[in-house]
Amino acid sequence: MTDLPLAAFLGLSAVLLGIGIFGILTRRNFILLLIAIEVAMNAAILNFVVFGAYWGGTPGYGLEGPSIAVVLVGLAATEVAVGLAIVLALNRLRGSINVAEATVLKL
Amino acid sequence: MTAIPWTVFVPELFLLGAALLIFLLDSVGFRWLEVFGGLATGGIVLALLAVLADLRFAPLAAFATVPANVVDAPWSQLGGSLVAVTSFGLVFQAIFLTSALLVSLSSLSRPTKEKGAAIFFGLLLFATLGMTLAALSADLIFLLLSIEITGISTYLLVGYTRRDPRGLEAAMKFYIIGALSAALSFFGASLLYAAYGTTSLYALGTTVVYLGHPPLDGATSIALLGYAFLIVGIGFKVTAVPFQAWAVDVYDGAPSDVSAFLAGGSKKVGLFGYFLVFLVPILFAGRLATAPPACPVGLCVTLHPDFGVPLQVIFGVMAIVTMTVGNVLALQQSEMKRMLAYSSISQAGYMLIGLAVATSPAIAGALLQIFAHVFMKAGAFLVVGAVAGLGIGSKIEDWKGVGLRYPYLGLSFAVMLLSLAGVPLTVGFVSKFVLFSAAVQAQGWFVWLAVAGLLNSALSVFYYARVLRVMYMERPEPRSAALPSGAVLGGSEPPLLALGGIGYGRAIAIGIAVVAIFAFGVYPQVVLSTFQNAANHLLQAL
Amino acid sequence: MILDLLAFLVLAVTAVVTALAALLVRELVHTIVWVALFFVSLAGFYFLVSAPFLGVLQLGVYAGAVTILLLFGVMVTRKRIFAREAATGLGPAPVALALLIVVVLATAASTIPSSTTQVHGYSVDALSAALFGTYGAWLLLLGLVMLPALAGAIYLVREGRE
Amino acid sequence: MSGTLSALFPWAFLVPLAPTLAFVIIGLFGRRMQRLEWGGWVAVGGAFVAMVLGVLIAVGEMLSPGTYSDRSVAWLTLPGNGTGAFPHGFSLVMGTLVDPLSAIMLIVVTVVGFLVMLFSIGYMHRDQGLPRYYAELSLFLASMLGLVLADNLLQFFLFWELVGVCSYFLIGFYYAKPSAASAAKEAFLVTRIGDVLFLLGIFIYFDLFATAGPGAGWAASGFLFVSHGAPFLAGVPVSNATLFTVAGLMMLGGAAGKSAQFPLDVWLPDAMEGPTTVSALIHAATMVAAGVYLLAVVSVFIGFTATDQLLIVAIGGFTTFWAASMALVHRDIKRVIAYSTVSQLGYMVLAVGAGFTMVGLYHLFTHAFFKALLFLAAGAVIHAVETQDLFKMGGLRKSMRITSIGFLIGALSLSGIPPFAGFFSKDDVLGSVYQAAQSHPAYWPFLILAYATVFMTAYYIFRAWFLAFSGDHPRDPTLPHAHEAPWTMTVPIVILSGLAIVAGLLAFVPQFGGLFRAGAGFLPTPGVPPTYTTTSLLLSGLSVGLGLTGILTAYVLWGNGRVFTLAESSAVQPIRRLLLERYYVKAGVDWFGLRVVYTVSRFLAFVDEYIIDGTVHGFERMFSELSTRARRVQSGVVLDYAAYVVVGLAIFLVFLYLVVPAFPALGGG
Repeated sequence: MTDLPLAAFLGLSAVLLGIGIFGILTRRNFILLLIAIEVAMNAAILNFVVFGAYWGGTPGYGLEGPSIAVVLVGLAATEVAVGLAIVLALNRLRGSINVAEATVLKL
Repeated sequence: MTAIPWTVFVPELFLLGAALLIFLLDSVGFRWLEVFGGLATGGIVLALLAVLADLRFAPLAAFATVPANVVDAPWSQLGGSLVAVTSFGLVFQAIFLTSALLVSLSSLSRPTKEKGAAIFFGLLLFATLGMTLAALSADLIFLLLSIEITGISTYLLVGYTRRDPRGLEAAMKFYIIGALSAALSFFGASLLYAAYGTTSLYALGTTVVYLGHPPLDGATSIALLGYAFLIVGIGFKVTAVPFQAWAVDVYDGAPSDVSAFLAGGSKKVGLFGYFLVFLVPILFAGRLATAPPACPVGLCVTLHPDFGVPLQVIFGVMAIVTMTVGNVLALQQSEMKRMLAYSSISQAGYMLIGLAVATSPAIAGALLQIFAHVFMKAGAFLVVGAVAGLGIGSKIEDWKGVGLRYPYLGLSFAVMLLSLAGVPLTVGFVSKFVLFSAAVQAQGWFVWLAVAGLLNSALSVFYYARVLRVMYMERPEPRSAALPSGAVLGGSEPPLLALGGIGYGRAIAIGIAVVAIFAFGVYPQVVLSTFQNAANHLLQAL
Repeated sequence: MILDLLAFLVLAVTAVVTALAALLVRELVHTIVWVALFFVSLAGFYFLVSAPFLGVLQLGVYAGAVTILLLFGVMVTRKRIFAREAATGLGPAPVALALLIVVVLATAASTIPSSTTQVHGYSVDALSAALFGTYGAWLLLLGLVMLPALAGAIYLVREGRE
Repeated sequence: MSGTLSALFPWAFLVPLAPTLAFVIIGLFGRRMQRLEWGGWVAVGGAFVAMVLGVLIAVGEMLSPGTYSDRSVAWLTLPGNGTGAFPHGFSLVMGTLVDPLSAIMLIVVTVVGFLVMLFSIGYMHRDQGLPRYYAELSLFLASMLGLVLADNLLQFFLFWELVGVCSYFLIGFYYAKPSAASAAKEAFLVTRIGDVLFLLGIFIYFDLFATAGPGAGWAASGFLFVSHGAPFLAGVPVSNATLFTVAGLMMLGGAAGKSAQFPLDVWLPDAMEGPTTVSALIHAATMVAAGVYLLAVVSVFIGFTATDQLLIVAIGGFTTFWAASMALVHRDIKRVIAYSTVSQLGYMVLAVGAGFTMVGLYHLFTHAFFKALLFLAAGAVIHAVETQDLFKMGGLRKSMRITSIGFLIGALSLSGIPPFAGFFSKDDVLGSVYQAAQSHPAYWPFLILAYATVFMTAYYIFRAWFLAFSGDHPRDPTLPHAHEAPWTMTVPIVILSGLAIVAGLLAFVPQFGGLFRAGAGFLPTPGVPPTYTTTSLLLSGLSVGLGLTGILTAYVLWGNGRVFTLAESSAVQPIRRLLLERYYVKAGVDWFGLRVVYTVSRFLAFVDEYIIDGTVHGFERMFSELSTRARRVQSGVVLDYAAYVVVGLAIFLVFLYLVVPAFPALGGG
C-alpha cells in the first residue's frame, strides 16, 4: 500500500496523450504515426492501471481498471498488427509510406 | 437482479458460426464465391430472424430466445452487468443486420473468379458481429470494444482489394483516423473510470450510490472531460462534423459494396453509441427535477447539477453544422460516390437532431431516419456499384442517359435520391417529417433544429435534382453511346429490366431497398410504433 | 514514501523524454529503441502502483512484441535501414493544439485533492478471477477483435499470385 | 341480404385498387398490348371490377341506410406528451369511409367511369399514344375513387391533387397541339389557386381543433371525418368563430377551383381541348363534381357558418347564370356543353350553400349521367363528322339515329322536362333554395338568377340539338358522310340514355331515396329542414314552363334546319358579341396581360433581373463559392483530417470545461 499523487499521474497521462496527438499531427511516416497512436493509447492504459489501483481499495470493486488495461494492451497490439499490414500493402503498391503523399482521393 | 441468459447471443452466434465456417473452408483451399456468399447471407438472415423474434414481431414471436422480462429490464437492476437487452438495441441490431444483408446479397454478384471472397464475407460478418454486440452493451468498455471489432474489420474490408491504390489509400486514412479515435475514446473512458470507478453506462450517468462507494473528489470536471473525449471518439463513426473528413475519401475509395456497408451500417453503430452513452447524462437533469433519487447512505453524488443542457447544445450545434457542411460540400461535387458521401454526412446531421432533443418522439424519429438511411444510402451505393460494373464512369456527368438506358437501375436510383431529398410517399419523407415534428413539439430552441433541417432539405434538392436531370434529360456523349443508340433515343423499346448485366443478387438487393423505401413510406406505422416503443422503453429503463 | 515519489519523478521524466524522442529523432531505427524504452518506463509505473502483473504484460507485449513488429515494419518498408527521415517542421499550430489539450486536462487533474492519493494493491489471483469471471466478456471481445484482424492482416500482406 | 353487402364495406379499398392495378399493368406493359387495344381492355376491366364492387357497396349502404363504416389505418402517429406545440400529438390516417355521401359518389364515378372507358375503345381507336391514355385514365379513376372514399381531409387533399395532375395530363393529351398544351397549363394553374386555398383551410382547421381537448379534435385523430360512426367534428366547440368562417371560405375557394365556379371558371371550357371522353368523364361527371362533394362533406362533417353559406349561395347562383349566358351563342358543340356543365355545377353549389347538401348531391348524381350522355353523344358526332362546329353540321338525325336520340334525351333531361332525371333534381334544387330563401331573404336574387337559367339552359341545348341533328343535310357539304358509331360507342350512349331517364325516378325507390335522406340526417346546421320533400306544384310548373318556352324558342329560331341570323343592326348584337367573347374576361385577361402586366412586368423584370435575380444568383453563387472553397478542407491529406478531429476535441474540452461553468444559463455553476 503506497501513497502516490493521483493528480500527478493524471497529469502525466495528459502529457503523454498530448505527445501522442502532437505526433499524429506532425509525423508523416506511417510507422511514426503508429507509434504516436500507441503513445496516446498507453496514456489511457496508464490511467486504467493507476486508477484501478486507487479504486482497488473499495471492497469488491477496483478490478475493472487492471482488467481493462489487460484487454487494451492486447487491443493495441492488434491495432499495430493491422496498421502494419496496411503499411506493407501500401508500400508494396506505392513504394512509400509517407501518408501525406497518398492524396489520390481528395476534394 | 435480472440475470442475462446466454440465449441473448443467439444472433451473434449465427454470425460467428458463419464467419468461422467461411474461414475454415477457405483455409482448406475451398474457393467458391457463391458458397461463401450464401453462408454469409444465410447467417445474416438467421440472425435477423432471431432479432426480429426477440423484438416479438408477431409471426416470429414464438421463436424468441430472450425471455420477456429480460428485454427492457430497468438498468438499475442489472447489477453492473456488462450486457443489457433493450428493444432499442434490438432495433439497432435489426438495422445493422438489414444493411449487412443488402451488402452480402449484392456481393453475391461479384466476379466469381475474384480472390478474397472468403475474407470479404468473413470480415463483413465480423463487422456485423461487432455492431450487434455493441447494441447489447450496458458498459462503456464493452461498447467501445465491440465498436473496435467493427472498426478493425472495416479497415481491412476497405482495403481488401489489395492491388487497388484507391482502396488501400482509403484503408490507410480510415485506419489512422479510426485508431486515433479509438485511443481518444479509451482515454475518455479512462477519465470516467478515474472519476467514478466504474464503466457501467447506467452508473456513470446517475449517481454512484448504486455502487456503494464514493466518487473521486473533483470527479465532476474529470468526468466532463471524459465525455468530451467520447464525443470525439464515437463521433468519428457517426461522421459528425468535424470528424467527417475521412468519410468522403473512404466512401469514395472503397469498393461500392463496402461503402454501402459503411454508410448503411457502421455509421449507425456510432449513433447507437452516442445515444447509449449520452442519453443518460442528458436526461439526468430532468430526472433530478422530477424524481430525486432516493439516497439511503448519503453517498449520492451527482455528476453535475445540469449536465444535460451543455451536451444538448453540443449535439444540437453539431447536428446543424453537420447537415449544413454535408449539403454545402455536396453542391459542387462532380464525383457520384463523393456526392453520396457528403449527402451521407448531412443525413447524419438529421439523425443527431434526435439526440439533441432527446424526447421519446425525437428518438423514435431518429431511429426511423437511421432505418430509412439504410435503404436509401446503402441502396444508392449498390446502384453506383452496379452502374460502375456496366462500365460507366464515376463522375456524375458520366451518368448521362443512364435512367433511360437502364430503367431498373435508373428508376431505383431515382427513388433513392427522391427519398433522400424527402419526397412524400417515400420513407425519407416520413422520417424527416417525424423527426422535425418531434423537434417542433419539444419547442424552445429545438424548433430551430427543425428549421435548419427544413432549409437543409431544400438545399439538398439541388444536387439530387442535378443527378436526376443528368440521368433522364441528357443524352450520353457519342463515345459512350456505343451501345444501341436507338434505346437511348427512344426509337426502340429499352430492355424491360436489363438485370443480366448487374447480377441477380445485386438486383434483388436493390429491389429490396426500393420496395422498402415505398412500403415504409406509404405505411411507416408498422415500424414507427416499434421505434416509438423502443424509445419509450429506453427512456424508462435508463 | 519519498522513494516512491522519487521513483515516480524519474519514471515520469523518462516516459515523457523517451516518447518525445521516439517521435522526434530522424532515424527510424533509433525511434524503435526509444519506443522500447518508453514502454519499459511505463512498465515501471505499473510496478510502482502495485500492479506487477500488468508490468510484466507491458514488458512482454509492448516492449517485446509490439517493438519487434514495429522494427519489422521499418525493415520491410525501407531499402536502407538507417535512412534518415525527411525533417518535418514543427508548425506552431499542432504544438499549440496539443498543449491546449494538455493544459485543460492538467487543470482538471489538479482539482483532485492530495488526500485521495492512497493506492491499494490487489492480488494476481483476484485479477485473474475478475478477468475470466466478471469481466470475461471483455476478453472475449478482445478475441473477436483479434480474429478478423489476423485473418485480414495476413490476407492483406500475402503477395497475391495473380 | 343487407348484412352480406355490409360485409363488403371494410373492403371498400379494393374499389380504387382495381383501376390502380390496371394503371400499373398498362404502365409497365401497355406498349406490348397491341391486341388488347394497347391496354384499353385492361382499363375497361379495371373499371368494370370497380363498378361492380362500387355499386354493390352502394346498394349495401342503401339497405342499411345511414350507417357509417370507417376502416382506417394510422400510417403515421406522433403521440403527444401533454405539452409542447401539439399536446395531444396527431396521427395521419389513410382509410375508407362508406357513408351515404360516398355511396352516391361511388355509383356516379364507377358507372360513368366504366362507360367512358368502354366508349374510349371505339372513340380513341385511331389515336396515337393509347397506353399513356389508358394508364392516365385508370390512374384518374383510381384517384377519384380514393378521394370519394377518403375518411379524412388530408387523404382527400392528396387524391384531390392526384386527380388534378391526371386532369392536367389528359387535357394535354394532344400535347403537340399548342392550344391543348396551353389549356392543360391553364387548368393546372387556375385549379392550383383553389388547391392552395384548400390546403390553407386544412391548416386552419388543424389549428382550430388541435387543442380542442384530448381525443376531441383532429389533433389526436388525424383530420378524420367520422369517429365511431358519427360525424366527428360537427359540434366540437370552436375557439375562434372568425377563423372557422375563414376556413369554410377556403374550402369554398378549393371547391370553386375544382368545380370551375366564378371567378375560377375560365379553365373548364378551354379544357375541352382534351379528348371528348376525357371531357365526359373528368370535366363533366366526376372530377369537377369533386368540388361540390368537398362542400358537401364539409357541410355534413364540419359545418359552415351562415356567412359561409351566403357566399356559397352567391357564388353558385351567379355562376349558374353567368355560364349559361355564355353557352347561348357558342358554335363549338363541346364548349356549349362545357358551359352548361359550369352552370349546372353552380346549381349544386347553390343547393349545398343553402343547406340542402343532399339535394345538391342529388343533382350531381343525375347530372353526371345526362351530362356524360351529352358529351359522349357529342363525341360520337365529332367522331363521325370530324368537326366541332355546330354550324357545319345538320341533318345527322337520319344517319346517326341512336346518337341523336341519346342527345335528345340528355337535352330533355338537362332542360328539366319531366320525367327525365334532370327535372327531379333541378326542381329539388330550386324548391329547396326557395324554401331556404323564406328565412334568408338574401338568397332571393340568386334564386331568380337560377330560374332565369332554366330558360336559357333549355334554349341553348336545343339550339345545339337542332343545329346538329335537324334539317336534311349538313350545312357544310365537305363534311364526311356520317355513319352511326360502333357498338363500343353506342352501347354506353344507350345505357346512359336509360340512366338519364330513370336516375331521377330512382329517388322514389324507398331504398335509394333513403340514401339521400340518411345523409341529410347528419346535417349539422340547425333550423334547416333535412330534406326537401314537398314540391309546390306552382314552382314545378314554373320551371317546366320556363324549360318548354326555352325549347320552343330554340325550335322557332333553329328548328328544321333553320339558321337564325341576328341582324347586324340588332340591339342584341352587342350582347351576343359580349357573350361570344366570354364577357371579355378572356380578352380582358389577355389585354391586361399585354398592356398592364407587360408594362408592370417590364418594371418587374428590371427588379427581377437586378434585384431578385441578383439576390438569387448571389445566393447561388455564394453557395457554389462556399462549396468550392469549403471543399478545400477535403485536402486528401489524412493528417489534416486528424487535425480536424483534434480541433474538435479541443473545442469540446474548452466548451465543457471552461465555458459551461462560466454560464449558468448553459447549466453551469
